[in-house]
Amino acid sequence: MSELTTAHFLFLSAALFIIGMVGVLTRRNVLIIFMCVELMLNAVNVSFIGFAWEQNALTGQIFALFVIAVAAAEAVIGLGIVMALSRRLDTVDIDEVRQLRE
Amino acid sequence: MGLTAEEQLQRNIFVTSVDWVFNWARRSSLWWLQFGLACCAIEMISAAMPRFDLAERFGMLYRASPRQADLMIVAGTVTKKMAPVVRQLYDQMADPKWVISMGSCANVGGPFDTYAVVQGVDQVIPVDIYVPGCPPLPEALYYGVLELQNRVIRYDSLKKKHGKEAAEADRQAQREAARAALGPRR
Amino acid sequence: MAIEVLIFYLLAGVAIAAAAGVVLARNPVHSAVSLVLSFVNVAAIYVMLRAEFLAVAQVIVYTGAIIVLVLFVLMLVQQQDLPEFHGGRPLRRAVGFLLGLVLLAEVAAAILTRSLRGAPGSWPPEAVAAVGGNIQAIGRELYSVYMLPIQATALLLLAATVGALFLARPELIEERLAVARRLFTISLAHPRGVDPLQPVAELPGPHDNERKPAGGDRVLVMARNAEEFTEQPAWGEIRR
Amino acid sequence: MDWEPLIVSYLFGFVLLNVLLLAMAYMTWLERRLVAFFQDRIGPNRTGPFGLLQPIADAVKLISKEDIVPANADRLVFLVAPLLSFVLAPLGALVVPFGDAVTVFGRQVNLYVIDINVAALYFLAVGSMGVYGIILGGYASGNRYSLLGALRSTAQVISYELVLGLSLVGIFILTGSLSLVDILRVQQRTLVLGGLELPNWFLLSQPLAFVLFLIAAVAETNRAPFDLPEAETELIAGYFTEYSGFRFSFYFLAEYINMIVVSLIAATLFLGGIDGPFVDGVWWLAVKAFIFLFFYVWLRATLPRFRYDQLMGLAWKVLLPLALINIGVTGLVRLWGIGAL
Repeated sequence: MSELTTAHFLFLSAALFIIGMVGVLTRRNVLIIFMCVELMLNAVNVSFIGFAWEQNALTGQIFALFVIAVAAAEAVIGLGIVMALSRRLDTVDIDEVRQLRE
Repeated sequence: MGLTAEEQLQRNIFVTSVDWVFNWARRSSLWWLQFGLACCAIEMISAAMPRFDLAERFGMLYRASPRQADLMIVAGTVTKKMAPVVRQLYDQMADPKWVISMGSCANVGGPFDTYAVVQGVDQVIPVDIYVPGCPPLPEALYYGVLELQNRVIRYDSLKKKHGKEAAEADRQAQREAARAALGPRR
Repeated sequence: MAIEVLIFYLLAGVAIAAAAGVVLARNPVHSAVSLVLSFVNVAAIYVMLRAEFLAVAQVIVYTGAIIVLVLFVLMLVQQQDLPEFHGGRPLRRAVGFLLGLVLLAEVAAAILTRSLRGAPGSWPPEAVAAVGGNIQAIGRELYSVYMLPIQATALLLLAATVGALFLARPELIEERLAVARRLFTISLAHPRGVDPLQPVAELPGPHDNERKPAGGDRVLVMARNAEEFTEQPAWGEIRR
Repeated sequence: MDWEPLIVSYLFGFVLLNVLLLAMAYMTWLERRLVAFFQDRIGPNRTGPFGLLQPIADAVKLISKEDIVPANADRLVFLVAPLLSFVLAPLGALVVPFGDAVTVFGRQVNLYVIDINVAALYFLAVGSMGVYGIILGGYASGNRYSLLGALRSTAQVISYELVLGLSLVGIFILTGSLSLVDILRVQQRTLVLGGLELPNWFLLSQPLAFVLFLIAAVAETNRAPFDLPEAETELIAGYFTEYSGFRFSFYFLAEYINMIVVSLIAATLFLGGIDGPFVDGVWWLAVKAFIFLFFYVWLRATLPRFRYDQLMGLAWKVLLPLALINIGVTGLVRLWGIGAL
């Protein structure tokens, strides 16, 4: 382990992704779930760029760029939904939202 | 002279010169709280306006937040309803802090010897300088600020270090001296 | 150990710790701050991976826009009681952490046994330097090979903007449409003058014109013919 | 690994930071004097000759004041937020080129800290990070006024960040590079316009972008007339209402350093930086940055504060479309081969 290899970046990516996933599974606040989704998208970006670095290609970087663009779109819509939710139901707890549906 | 060992220790050259620098800085940038109660406030404002330029020339700025102010100019009648607010604003200011009581109403209650008016703001907060007048001219406030600067340069931050009681006692002594200088109350 | 590896461990360690902070913090604002820390560290790692443009884009888009928006929304919804992490549902927490551990083990196994296939790409560092740098290389690639995807992304962003507008203020759209309709309708005799944003007033009924003006009123009366005009001047006293 | 350029960069950055701090101190003095003259007053003149010791007195006093943490504050965030603001403020100046390479002790030393090929974007990124000090400080104070100031600041900075970035795109199109050193080199050429020899400053080829940048930069640094986050008539002191002593001074420092950094960047991007008549050099940059700083003070002394909806409307309905039009026109000009600019 005396120099950087792709395994380093893949482990970082995996760790970030799994932390984000655990957050989505365990937390109840919609905004924190949203942040965890961003974390997962970011983890995917790390592995894209790591592969691009290993393979001397730009494809990974360009896909990461697209992921960032999609994340921005998702942020806009997601936060709009959160605002509408908190205005209509006065809560940002996803469990309560589900109970109201039933 | 008759100094005790502790006093001599306090008055060594280093401590006094550092103190002097701090006090000079405090004197030169007395930021005052934007706070007026009655007609005296108009004179206070005009003291800050171009003709007198009290505020900026001595490095005084007005701050709207009490947290960033050093000087509170109580300009006007302090009613009993306003007294808690005045006290709270004074408590919110960060140490070291000074108070100028401006005008007869703030000094002794002025013409309003009634159930609704606090007879002197020094019943609520400690006052350093009393500016007489009804309302005082801007020149009078000007003179009060200069007197306060002379007092600030003598501010003993070591007394503050000895605890809140010592600081409060110091303030009380200053208040008594000011009261004595003001003469008997009516 | 090379200095790069040390720097990488530092950055990655902080990034992972901050990511854990996102999940574990009770206060959502603390979560957002940890997320910012994590993203900035990941951006620094991008710089190590010769992706300077991505690093800056990450900082601008994620930390500069998305997390700021999240904080904005957090402060707007802060009034209600936010759901607590440590209140109830221990089963789900346990299952979540367990699933995370299982997935971590699987992915670790996959990474450690993976082998590289396929030819290396066409942008070695020398080629990137030859066109002027990372940003120029990305530009060349993006606007030649990936022309269609970037158009699609642009459309996606546009759709997201419109969607957000609908989500935020559904009634606003109708208002705007009404205003636009009025703006593009040319009216020679607009009752409220030239300001199109004012609501259209009721047109005066026929009896308003026939109302007899009291003496001394300065009223505007349309004349039907010349005689009437001399009798009743448009502006001024009414002579009787 | 070659350590020498790294150490030289660090040393230069250290010197730069100190120069910025000194400039910031005297910027406060200058602002108070200038605003006083604009308002027919005298301004600080009692502290030292011409009041020149005033910034030092202010700094010493603020250091010696009590440091209050409110009872219902979010303590950790409250303590860290001003530091964040202060640390991020001077980072933008790292990419400003202060001149060509000079030889010191027989060594070639570049007069900039770093030359990265995404320098302009880096400046924008640091600027967008700077808003965190404001948001977190306002949130952590546990005070309504602070929270409102933070909310206003968030919306304002996001909107104007966009305009700031888009106003620079025209320059990127014309130079084909995002490095400030490259942009400076392009501006050091001579523009021949019908027999008239002009410096190739982007002020001449991008006047609309210059105006947009100027407006957006004033809003980005939260200065009058866009100082809604700290509007003292409505919000006491906005996001730093609860800050006292040296933590307040960090916000103060950050605001003025931001102004100076934005002025330096604007001078480099639009006014040709170190390029000037007679001898090129850092003094031209200083003169141009001073013009911008004077403009800031002038605006503050002249214009009343915007209403909040006017502020947002200006950004989204006027400045943003203008910036897009500017990009479109510049792109077309570049495409049709009048690329000599």
